Amino acid sequence: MKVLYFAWLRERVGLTEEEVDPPADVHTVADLARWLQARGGGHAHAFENPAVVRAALDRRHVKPDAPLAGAREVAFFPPMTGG
Amino acid sequence: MKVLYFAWLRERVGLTEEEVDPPADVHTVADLARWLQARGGGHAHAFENPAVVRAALDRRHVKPDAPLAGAREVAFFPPMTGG
Amino acid sequence: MADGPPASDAFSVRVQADAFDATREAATLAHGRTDVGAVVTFTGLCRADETADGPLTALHLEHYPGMAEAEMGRILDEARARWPLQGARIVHRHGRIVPGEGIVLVVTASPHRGAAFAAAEFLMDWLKTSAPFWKKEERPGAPDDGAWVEAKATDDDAAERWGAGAA
Amino acid sequence: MADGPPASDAFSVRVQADAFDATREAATLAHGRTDVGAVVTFTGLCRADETADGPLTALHLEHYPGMAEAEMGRILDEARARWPLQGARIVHRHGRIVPGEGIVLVVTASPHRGAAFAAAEFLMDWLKTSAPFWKKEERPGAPDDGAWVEAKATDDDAAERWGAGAA
Repeated sequence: MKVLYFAWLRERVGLTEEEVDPPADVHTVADLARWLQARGGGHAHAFENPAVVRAALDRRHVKPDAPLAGAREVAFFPPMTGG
Repeated sequence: MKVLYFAWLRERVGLTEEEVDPPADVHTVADLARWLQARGGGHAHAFENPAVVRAALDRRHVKPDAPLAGAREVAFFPPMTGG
Repeated sequence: MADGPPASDAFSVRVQADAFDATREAATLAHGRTDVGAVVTFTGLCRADETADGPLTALHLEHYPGMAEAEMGRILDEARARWPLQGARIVHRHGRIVPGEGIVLVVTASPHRGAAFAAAEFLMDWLKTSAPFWKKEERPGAPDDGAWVEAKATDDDAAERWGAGAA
Repeated sequence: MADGPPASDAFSVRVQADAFDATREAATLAHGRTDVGAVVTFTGLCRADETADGPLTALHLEHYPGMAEAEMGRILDEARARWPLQGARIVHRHGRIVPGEGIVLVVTASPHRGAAFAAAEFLMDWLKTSAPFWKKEERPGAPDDGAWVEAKATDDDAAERWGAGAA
Protein backbone atom coordinates (compact mmCIF):
# COMPACT_ATOMS: atom_id res chain seq x y z
CA MET A 1 0.00 0.00 0.00
CA LYS A 2 1.36 3.41 -0.94
CA VAL A 3 1.06 6.21 1.62
CA LEU A 4 1.41 9.86 0.55
CA TYR A 5 2.00 12.86 2.80
CA PHE A 6 1.31 16.51 2.05
CA ALA A 7 2.09 19.92 3.54
CA TRP A 8 3.31 19.83 7.16
CA LEU A 9 2.64 16.09 7.44
CA ARG A 10 5.13 15.60 4.60
CA GLU A 11 7.63 17.88 6.33
CA ARG A 12 7.29 16.13 9.69
CA VAL A 13 7.45 12.60 8.26
CA GLY A 14 10.30 13.65 6.01
CA LEU A 15 8.90 11.74 3.03
CA THR A 16 6.54 12.52 0.17
CA GLU A 17 5.51 8.87 -0.04
CA GLU A 18 6.39 5.38 1.14
CA GLU A 19 5.28 1.78 0.66
CA VAL A 20 3.87 0.23 3.84
CA ASP A 21 2.64 -3.25 4.73
CA PRO A 22 0.51 -2.89 7.87
CA PRO A 23 -0.49 -5.94 9.93
CA ALA A 24 -3.89 -7.58 9.49
CA ASP A 25 -5.50 -5.76 12.43
CA VAL A 26 -5.13 -2.39 10.66
CA HIS A 27 -8.59 -2.14 9.12
CA THR A 28 -9.42 1.56 8.88
CA VAL A 29 -7.76 4.85 7.98
CA ALA A 30 -7.64 5.69 11.70
CA ASP A 31 -5.98 2.32 12.43
CA LEU A 32 -3.35 3.09 9.80
CA ALA A 33 -2.70 6.56 11.24
CA ARG A 34 -2.24 5.05 14.72
CA TRP A 35 0.06 2.34 13.36
CA LEU A 36 2.16 4.94 11.54
CA GLN A 37 2.28 7.15 14.64
CA ALA A 38 3.56 4.22 16.71
CA ARG A 39 6.69 4.14 14.55
CA GLY A 40 7.88 7.17 16.51
CA GLY A 41 10.17 9.92 15.19
CA GLY A 42 8.78 12.03 12.36
CA HIS A 43 5.71 9.82 12.04
CA ALA A 44 4.84 10.29 15.72
CA HIS A 45 5.17 14.06 15.30
CA ALA A 46 3.06 14.10 12.14
CA PHE A 47 0.18 12.16 13.70
CA GLU A 48 0.35 13.60 17.23
CA ASN A 49 -3.03 15.31 16.82
CA PRO A 50 -5.27 13.03 14.72
CA ALA A 51 -8.10 15.59 14.82
CA VAL A 52 -6.27 17.84 12.35
CA VAL A 53 -5.30 15.08 9.91
CA ARG A 54 -7.44 14.44 6.83
CA ALA A 55 -7.22 11.43 4.56
CA ALA A 56 -8.00 10.26 1.04
CA LEU A 57 -8.30 6.69 -0.24
CA ASP A 58 -7.49 6.29 -3.90
CA ARG A 59 -7.88 10.06 -4.32
CA ARG A 60 -11.25 10.46 -2.63
CA HIS A 61 -11.86 12.12 0.72
CA VAL A 62 -12.74 9.65 3.46
CA LYS A 63 -13.55 9.72 7.18
CA PRO A 64 -11.20 8.12 9.74
CA ASP A 65 -13.48 5.09 10.08
CA ALA A 66 -13.27 4.27 6.34
CA PRO A 67 -12.06 0.68 5.76
CA LEU A 68 -8.75 0.41 3.89
CA ALA A 69 -10.20 -2.61 2.07
CA GLY A 70 -7.94 -3.01 -0.93
CA ALA A 71 -7.05 0.68 -1.38
CA ARG A 72 -3.84 1.13 -3.32
CA GLU A 73 -3.09 4.73 -2.34
CA VAL A 74 -3.71 6.38 1.01
CA ALA A 75 -2.94 10.07 1.51
CA PHE A 76 -2.68 12.04 4.75
CA PHE A 77 -2.76 15.83 4.85
CA PRO A 78 -3.93 18.80 6.92
CA PRO A 79 -7.22 20.62 6.23
CA MET A 80 -7.05 22.10 2.75
CA THR A 81 -6.28 25.76 2.14
CA GLY A 82 -6.61 26.14 -1.61
CA GLY A 83 -8.82 28.55 -3.48
CA MET B 1 -41.81 72.48 -15.51
CA LYS B 2 -40.24 70.05 -17.93
CA VAL B 3 -41.85 66.62 -18.32
CA LEU B 4 -39.91 63.71 -19.87
CA TYR B 5 -41.31 60.43 -21.15
CA PHE B 6 -39.49 57.16 -21.71
CA ALA B 7 -40.10 53.78 -23.37
CA TRP B 8 -43.76 53.09 -24.18
CA LEU B 9 -44.94 56.21 -22.36
CA ARG B 10 -42.83 58.22 -24.81
CA GLU B 11 -44.29 56.29 -27.74
CA ARG B 12 -47.88 56.74 -26.55
CA VAL B 13 -47.54 60.44 -25.74
CA GLY B 14 -45.60 60.94 -28.96
CA LEU B 15 -43.08 63.25 -27.31
CA THR B 16 -39.73 62.79 -25.59
CA GLU B 17 -40.35 65.92 -23.48
CA GLU B 18 -42.56 68.94 -23.13
CA GLU B 19 -42.91 72.08 -21.02
CA VAL B 20 -46.09 72.12 -18.91
CA ASP B 21 -47.67 74.67 -16.59
CA PRO B 22 -50.14 72.79 -14.42
CA PRO B 23 -52.78 74.64 -12.31
CA ALA B 24 -52.19 75.35 -8.63
CA ASP B 25 -54.19 72.34 -7.42
CA VAL B 26 -51.66 69.93 -8.98
CA HIS B 27 -49.51 69.25 -5.91
CA THR B 28 -48.12 65.74 -6.30
CA VAL B 29 -46.68 63.49 -8.96
CA ALA B 30 -49.97 61.56 -9.01
CA ASP B 31 -51.89 64.86 -9.48
CA LEU B 32 -49.66 65.68 -12.43
CA ALA B 33 -50.20 62.25 -14.00
CA ARG B 34 -53.98 62.65 -13.66
CA TRP B 35 -53.84 66.16 -15.11
CA LEU B 36 -51.77 64.95 -18.08
CA GLN B 37 -54.11 61.99 -18.60
CA ALA B 38 -57.11 64.35 -18.71
CA ARG B 39 -55.65 65.94 -21.82
CA GLY B 40 -56.88 62.90 -23.74
CA GLY B 41 -55.29 61.40 -26.86
CA GLY B 42 -51.78 60.00 -26.45
CA HIS B 43 -51.55 61.31 -22.91
CA ALA B 44 -54.75 59.49 -21.89
CA HIS B 45 -53.37 56.28 -23.42
CA ALA B 46 -50.00 56.64 -21.70
CA PHE B 47 -51.49 57.17 -18.25
CA GLU B 48 -54.47 54.80 -18.55
CA ASN B 49 -53.00 52.46 -15.92
CA PRO B 50 -51.25 54.59 -13.28
CA ALA B 51 -50.14 51.46 -11.38
CA VAL B 52 -47.52 50.69 -14.04
CA VAL B 53 -46.13 54.21 -14.32
CA ARG B 54 -43.02 55.17 -12.36
CA ALA B 55 -41.75 58.70 -11.83
CA ALA B 56 -38.60 60.65 -11.04
CA LEU B 57 -38.30 64.22 -9.77
CA ASP B 58 -35.10 65.96 -10.73
CA ARG B 59 -33.59 62.55 -11.56
CA ARG B 60 -34.48 60.75 -8.36
CA HIS B 61 -37.09 58.03 -8.01
CA VAL B 62 -40.21 59.18 -6.17
CA LYS B 63 -43.55 57.73 -5.08
CA PRO B 64 -46.82 59.02 -6.58
CA ASP B 65 -47.57 61.06 -3.44
CA ALA B 66 -44.29 63.03 -3.71
CA PRO B 67 -44.93 66.80 -3.80
CA LEU B 68 -43.84 68.53 -7.01
CA ALA B 69 -42.67 71.44 -4.86
CA GLY B 70 -40.31 73.35 -7.12
CA ALA B 71 -39.07 70.40 -9.16
CA ARG B 72 -37.67 71.45 -12.54
CA GLU B 73 -37.77 68.09 -14.27
CA VAL B 74 -40.38 65.35 -13.91
CA ALA B 75 -40.00 62.05 -15.74
CA PHE B 76 -42.56 59.30 -16.32
CA PHE B 77 -41.61 55.79 -17.39
CA PRO B 78 -42.55 52.12 -17.04
CA PRO B 79 -40.80 49.81 -14.54
CA MET B 80 -37.15 49.62 -15.48
CA THR B 81 -35.70 46.67 -17.40
CA GLY B 82 -32.00 47.42 -17.53
CA GLY B 83 -29.17 45.22 -16.37
CA MET C 1 -2.94 50.68 -1.75
CA ALA C 2 0.66 51.46 -2.51
CA ASP C 3 0.80 51.35 -6.28
CA GLY C 4 -2.91 51.05 -7.04
CA PRO C 5 -4.88 53.62 -8.96
CA PRO C 6 -6.17 56.60 -6.99
CA ALA C 7 -9.41 55.90 -5.12
CA SER C 8 -11.36 58.15 -7.46
CA ASP C 9 -10.56 55.89 -10.42
CA ALA C 10 -11.17 52.67 -8.54
CA PHE C 11 -14.90 53.40 -8.45
CA SER C 12 -16.74 54.45 -11.57
CA VAL C 13 -19.95 54.15 -13.55
CA ARG C 14 -20.32 54.60 -17.28
CA VAL C 15 -23.10 54.55 -19.88
CA GLN C 16 -21.94 54.00 -23.44
CA ALA C 17 -23.19 52.91 -26.86
CA ASP C 18 -20.00 51.04 -27.72
CA ALA C 19 -19.30 47.45 -26.78
CA PHE C 20 -17.17 47.01 -23.66
CA ASP C 21 -14.21 44.77 -23.05
CA ALA C 22 -15.20 42.95 -19.85
CA THR C 23 -11.79 41.48 -19.56
CA ARG C 24 -9.89 44.73 -19.76
CA GLU C 25 -12.25 46.52 -17.37
CA ALA C 26 -11.65 43.82 -14.76
CA ALA C 27 -7.92 43.78 -15.32
CA THR C 28 -7.53 47.51 -14.81
CA LEU C 29 -9.29 47.37 -11.46
CA ALA C 30 -6.66 45.21 -9.76
CA HIS C 31 -3.71 45.98 -12.03
CA GLY C 32 -0.52 46.69 -10.18
CA ARG C 33 -2.16 46.28 -6.79
CA THR C 34 -1.13 43.77 -4.15
CA ASP C 35 -3.91 44.38 -1.63
CA VAL C 36 -6.83 42.91 -3.61
CA GLY C 37 -7.80 39.37 -2.65
CA ALA C 38 -10.88 38.84 -4.82
CA VAL C 39 -12.24 40.19 -8.08
CA VAL C 40 -15.72 39.29 -9.28
CA THR C 41 -17.00 40.25 -12.71
CA PHE C 42 -20.52 39.84 -13.98
CA THR C 43 -21.39 40.24 -17.64
CA GLY C 44 -25.01 40.30 -18.73
CA LEU C 45 -25.36 39.33 -22.39
CA CYS C 46 -28.04 39.66 -25.04
CA ARG C 47 -29.47 36.21 -25.76
CA ALA C 48 -30.88 35.08 -29.12
CA ASP C 49 -34.09 33.72 -27.68
CA GLU C 50 -36.86 32.48 -29.92
CA THR C 51 -40.60 32.83 -29.35
CA ALA C 52 -43.67 32.01 -31.42
CA ASP C 53 -43.00 35.37 -33.11
CA GLY C 54 -39.59 34.19 -34.27
CA PRO C 55 -36.05 35.00 -33.25
CA LEU C 56 -34.84 38.09 -31.44
CA THR C 57 -32.48 39.98 -33.73
CA ALA C 58 -31.49 42.70 -31.28
CA LEU C 59 -32.36 44.62 -28.13
CA HIS C 60 -32.75 48.40 -28.17
CA LEU C 61 -31.82 49.96 -24.85
CA GLU C 62 -33.29 53.34 -24.07
CA HIS C 63 -32.02 55.24 -21.04
CA TYR C 64 -32.55 58.48 -19.16
CA PRO C 65 -29.31 60.38 -19.73
CA GLY C 66 -28.07 62.04 -16.58
CA MET C 67 -30.34 60.10 -14.27
CA ALA C 68 -28.92 56.77 -15.40
CA GLU C 69 -25.39 57.76 -14.39
CA ALA C 70 -26.63 59.41 -11.18
CA GLU C 71 -28.63 56.37 -10.14
CA MET C 72 -25.77 53.98 -10.95
CA GLY C 73 -23.52 56.18 -8.81
CA ARG C 74 -25.99 56.05 -5.91
CA ILE C 75 -26.16 52.25 -6.16
CA LEU C 76 -22.37 52.10 -6.15
CA ASP C 77 -22.22 54.35 -3.07
CA GLU C 78 -24.71 52.09 -1.30
CA ALA C 79 -22.56 49.02 -2.08
CA ARG C 80 -19.45 50.80 -0.76
CA ALA C 81 -21.30 51.58 2.46
CA ARG C 82 -22.20 47.90 2.91
CA TRP C 83 -19.02 46.05 1.92
CA PRO C 84 -15.26 46.72 2.16
CA LEU C 85 -14.65 47.35 -1.53
CA GLN C 86 -11.34 48.45 -3.01
CA GLY C 87 -12.82 49.12 -6.39
CA ALA C 88 -16.04 48.71 -8.35
CA ARG C 89 -17.13 49.50 -11.85
CA ILE C 90 -20.47 49.49 -13.63
CA VAL C 91 -20.64 49.83 -17.41
CA HIS C 92 -24.09 49.82 -19.02
CA ARG C 93 -24.71 50.07 -22.73
CA HIS C 94 -27.52 51.83 -24.53
CA GLY C 95 -28.66 51.64 -28.14
CA ARG C 96 -28.84 48.56 -30.33
CA ILE C 97 -27.27 45.39 -28.96
CA VAL C 98 -27.21 42.11 -30.89
CA PRO C 99 -27.24 38.57 -29.44
CA GLY C 100 -23.89 37.55 -28.00
CA GLU C 101 -22.93 41.11 -27.06
CA GLY C 102 -22.63 42.34 -23.49
CA ILE C 103 -25.30 44.66 -22.10
CA VAL C 104 -23.98 45.35 -18.63
CA LEU C 105 -20.75 44.78 -16.76
CA VAL C 106 -20.19 44.87 -13.03
CA VAL C 107 -16.75 44.42 -11.47
CA THR C 108 -15.98 44.40 -7.76
CA ALA C 109 -12.67 44.11 -5.92
CA SER C 110 -12.28 43.41 -2.22
CA PRO C 111 -9.82 41.83 0.19
CA HIS C 112 -12.43 39.10 0.76
CA ARG C 113 -14.31 36.86 -1.64
CA GLY C 114 -17.63 37.03 0.22
CA ALA C 115 -17.74 40.81 -0.03
CA ALA C 116 -16.78 40.82 -3.71
CA PHE C 117 -19.52 38.30 -4.56
CA ALA C 118 -22.20 39.95 -2.42
CA ALA C 119 -21.48 43.44 -3.74
CA ALA C 120 -21.57 42.27 -7.37
CA GLU C 121 -24.93 40.56 -6.84
CA PHE C 122 -26.28 43.57 -4.99
CA LEU C 123 -25.20 45.93 -7.79
CA MET C 124 -26.84 43.73 -10.44
CA ASP C 125 -30.07 43.28 -8.50
CA TRP C 126 -30.42 47.01 -7.94
CA LEU C 127 -29.41 47.94 -11.48
CA LYS C 128 -32.22 45.74 -12.76
CA THR C 129 -34.87 47.49 -10.71
CA SER C 130 -33.68 51.07 -10.27
CA ALA C 131 -31.39 52.10 -13.11
CA PRO C 132 -33.47 53.97 -15.71
CA PHE C 133 -32.98 51.70 -18.73
CA TRP C 134 -35.69 50.09 -20.84
CA LYS C 135 -35.30 47.24 -23.29
CA LYS C 136 -37.27 46.88 -26.48
CA GLU C 137 -37.06 43.70 -28.50
CA GLU C 138 -36.29 43.75 -32.19
CA ARG C 139 -38.18 40.71 -33.43
CA PRO C 140 -39.10 41.08 -37.09
CA GLY C 141 -41.78 38.38 -36.88
CA ALA C 142 -43.65 40.06 -34.03
CA PRO C 143 -46.47 42.67 -34.14
CA ASP C 144 -44.88 46.15 -34.42
CA ASP C 145 -41.55 44.32 -34.99
CA GLY C 146 -41.09 43.72 -31.27
CA ALA C 147 -42.33 44.73 -27.84
CA TRP C 148 -40.99 46.44 -24.74
CA VAL C 149 -39.57 43.94 -22.29
CA GLU C 150 -41.73 43.76 -19.17
CA ALA C 151 -40.22 44.04 -15.72
CA LYS C 152 -40.09 40.77 -13.82
CA ALA C 153 -41.47 40.34 -10.34
CA THR C 154 -38.45 38.12 -9.64
CA ASP C 155 -36.17 41.10 -10.22
CA ASP C 156 -38.06 43.13 -7.63
CA ASP C 157 -37.79 40.20 -5.24
CA ALA C 158 -34.06 39.94 -5.86
CA ALA C 159 -33.60 43.63 -5.08
CA GLU C 160 -35.87 43.52 -2.04
CA ARG C 161 -33.81 40.85 -0.29
CA TRP C 162 -31.08 43.41 0.29
CA GLY C 163 -33.41 45.38 2.52
CA ALA C 164 -35.28 48.63 2.14
CA GLY C 165 -33.61 51.96 1.65
CA ALA C 166 -31.00 50.93 -0.87
CA ALA C 167 -30.39 53.18 -3.82
CA MET D 1 -25.87 26.26 -28.73
CA ALA D 2 -25.51 26.78 -32.45
CA ASP D 3 -21.98 28.04 -32.87
CA GLY D 4 -20.68 27.56 -29.35
CA PRO D 5 -17.84 25.28 -28.42
CA PRO D 6 -18.65 21.59 -27.99
CA ALA D 7 -20.02 20.74 -24.55
CA SER D 8 -16.87 18.89 -23.63
CA ASP D 9 -14.83 22.09 -23.92
CA ALA D 10 -17.40 24.23 -22.14
CA PHE D 11 -16.63 22.51 -18.84
CA SER D 12 -13.06 22.04 -17.71
CA VAL D 13 -10.69 22.05 -14.76
CA ARG D 14 -6.97 22.71 -14.87
CA VAL D 15 -4.04 22.80 -12.47
CA GLN D 16 -1.03 24.71 -13.70
CA ALA D 17 2.14 26.42 -12.49
CA ASP D 18 1.87 29.28 -14.97
CA ALA D 19 -0.09 32.45 -14.41
CA PHE D 20 -3.54 32.44 -16.02
CA ASP D 21 -5.24 35.12 -18.05
CA ALA D 22 -8.59 35.51 -16.27
CA THR D 23 -9.87 37.69 -18.99
CA ARG D 24 -9.14 35.31 -21.82
CA GLU D 25 -10.50 32.29 -19.95
CA ALA D 26 -13.81 34.09 -19.44
CA ALA D 27 -13.95 35.33 -23.01
CA THR D 28 -13.48 31.88 -24.50
CA LEU D 29 -16.39 30.47 -22.50
CA ALA D 30 -19.05 32.62 -24.16
CA HIS D 31 -17.22 33.44 -27.38
CA GLY D 32 -19.32 33.07 -30.48
CA ARG D 33 -22.36 31.92 -28.49
CA THR D 34 -25.72 33.67 -28.45
CA ASP D 35 -27.46 31.56 -25.79
CA VAL D 36 -25.48 32.73 -22.76
CA GLY D 37 -27.18 35.38 -20.61
CA ALA D 38 -24.73 35.73 -17.74
CA VAL D 39 -21.03 35.13 -17.17
CA VAL D 40 -19.51 35.40 -13.71
CA THR D 41 -15.80 35.25 -13.10
CA PHE D 42 -14.08 35.05 -9.76
CA THR D 43 -10.35 35.60 -9.37
CA GLY D 44 -8.64 34.91 -6.07
CA LEU D 45 -5.39 36.83 -5.76
CA CYS D 46 -2.32 36.62 -3.57
CA ARG D 47 -2.28 39.59 -1.19
CA ALA D 48 0.81 41.27 0.20
CA ASP D 49 -0.33 41.20 3.79
CA GLU D 50 1.96 42.26 6.60
CA THR D 51 2.18 40.72 10.07
CA ALA D 52 4.47 41.28 13.05
CA ASP D 53 6.85 38.94 11.21
CA GLY D 54 7.04 41.28 8.25
CA PRO D 55 5.64 41.21 4.74
CA LEU D 56 4.55 38.17 2.78
CA THR D 57 6.81 37.83 -0.25
CA ALA D 58 5.02 34.83 -1.84
CA LEU D 59 2.74 31.86 -1.31
CA HIS D 60 3.86 28.34 -2.14
CA LEU D 61 0.98 26.14 -3.22
CA GLU D 62 1.40 22.41 -2.83
CA HIS D 63 -1.17 20.10 -4.35
CA TYR D 64 -2.00 16.41 -4.71
CA PRO D 65 -1.51 15.74 -8.43
CA GLY D 66 -4.26 13.59 -9.83
CA MET D 67 -6.58 14.01 -6.88
CA ALA D 68 -6.65 17.80 -7.29
CA GLU D 69 -7.97 17.53 -10.84
CA ALA D 70 -10.35 14.69 -9.89
CA GLU D 71 -11.79 16.60 -6.94
CA MET D 72 -12.18 19.80 -8.98
CA GLY D 73 -14.01 17.75 -11.58
CA ARG D 74 -16.35 16.30 -8.96
CA ILE D 75 -17.09 19.79 -7.63
CA LEU D 76 -17.83 20.95 -11.17
CA ASP D 77 -20.17 18.00 -11.74
CA GLU D 78 -22.00 18.82 -8.52
CA ALA D 79 -22.48 22.43 -9.65
CA ARG D 80 -23.80 21.26 -13.03
CA ALA D 81 -26.30 19.03 -11.24
CA ARG D 82 -27.56 21.99 -9.20
CA TRP D 83 -27.71 24.85 -11.72
CA PRO D 84 -28.41 25.19 -15.45
CA LEU D 85 -24.85 25.93 -16.56
CA GLN D 86 -23.75 26.30 -20.16
CA GLY D 87 -20.09 26.33 -19.28
CA ALA D 88 -17.79 26.45 -16.28
CA ARG D 89 -14.05 26.51 -15.80
CA ILE D 90 -11.79 26.17 -12.81
CA VAL D 91 -8.10 26.99 -13.07
CA HIS D 92 -5.96 26.56 -9.98
CA ARG D 93 -2.27 27.32 -9.78
CA HIS D 94 0.40 25.52 -7.83
CA GLY D 95 3.97 26.50 -7.04
CA ARG D 96 5.26 29.95 -6.07
CA ILE D 97 2.82 32.83 -6.44
CA VAL D 98 3.74 36.42 -5.64
CA PRO D 99 1.42 39.17 -4.36
CA GLY D 100 -0.81 40.58 -7.08
CA GLU D 101 -0.91 37.32 -9.04
CA GLY D 102 -4.01 35.16 -9.38
CA ILE D 103 -4.22 31.90 -7.46
CA VAL D 104 -7.55 30.55 -8.62
CA LEU D 105 -10.06 31.37 -11.33
CA VAL D 106 -13.67 30.27 -11.56
CA VAL D 107 -15.87 31.14 -14.53
CA THR D 108 -19.52 30.19 -14.93
CA ALA D 109 -21.93 30.79 -17.81
CA SER D 110 -25.69 30.37 -17.63
CA PRO D 111 -28.84 31.73 -19.25
CA HIS D 112 -29.66 33.32 -15.87
CA ARG D 113 -27.66 35.59 -13.60
CA GLY D 114 -28.78 33.96 -10.36
CA ALA D 115 -27.49 30.56 -11.46
CA ALA D 116 -24.18 31.98 -12.69
CA PHE D 117 -23.58 33.79 -9.38
CA ALA D 118 -24.67 30.88 -7.17
CA ALA D 119 -22.61 28.32 -9.06
CA ALA D 120 -19.48 30.50 -8.93
CA GLU D 121 -19.84 30.97 -5.17
CA PHE D 122 -20.53 27.28 -4.68
CA LEU D 123 -17.44 26.32 -6.69
CA MET D 124 -15.24 28.69 -4.69
CA ASP D 125 -16.62 27.61 -1.32
CA TRP D 126 -16.07 23.93 -2.12
CA LEU D 127 -12.66 24.49 -3.67
CA LYS D 128 -11.54 26.12 -0.44
CA THR D 129 -12.55 23.17 1.69
CA SER D 130 -12.20 20.10 -0.52
CA ALA D 131 -9.64 20.67 -3.27
CA PRO D 132 -6.30 19.20 -2.12
CA PHE D 133 -4.15 22.34 -2.13
CA TRP D 134 -2.11 23.71 0.76
CA LYS D 135 -0.62 27.18 1.08
CA LYS D 136 2.64 27.96 2.76
CA GLU D 137 3.66 31.53 3.37
CA GLU D 138 7.04 32.85 2.30
CA ARG D 139 7.73 35.48 4.94
CA PRO D 140 11.46 36.03 5.38
CA GLY D 141 11.02 37.69 8.79
CA ALA D 142 9.10 34.75 10.28
CA PRO D 143 10.42 31.65 12.10
CA ASP D 144 11.35 29.01 9.49
CA ASP D 145 10.81 31.75 6.86
CA GLY D 146 7.03 31.27 6.93
CA ALA D 147 4.27 28.95 8.11
CA TRP D 148 1.56 26.81 6.56
CA VAL D 149 -1.70 28.71 6.22
CA GLU D 150 -4.30 27.30 8.59
CA ALA D 151 -7.77 26.40 7.38
CA LYS D 152 -10.45 28.83 8.46
CA ALA D 153 -13.62 27.76 10.21
CA THR D 154 -15.41 30.39 8.12
CA ASP D 155 -14.46 28.47 4.97
CA ASP D 156 -16.03 25.31 6.36
CA ASP D 157 -19.15 27.31 7.25
CA ALA D 158 -19.30 28.76 3.74
CA ALA D 159 -19.12 25.29 2.22
CA GLU D 160 -21.61 23.82 4.68
CA ARG D 161 -24.35 26.28 3.72
CA TRP D 162 -24.71 24.47 0.39
CA GLY D 163 -25.87 21.37 2.19
CA ALA D 164 -24.26 18.05 2.95
CA GLY D 165 -23.16 15.60 0.31
CA ALA D 166 -21.58 18.00 -2.10
CA ALA D 167 -18.29 17.07 -3.69
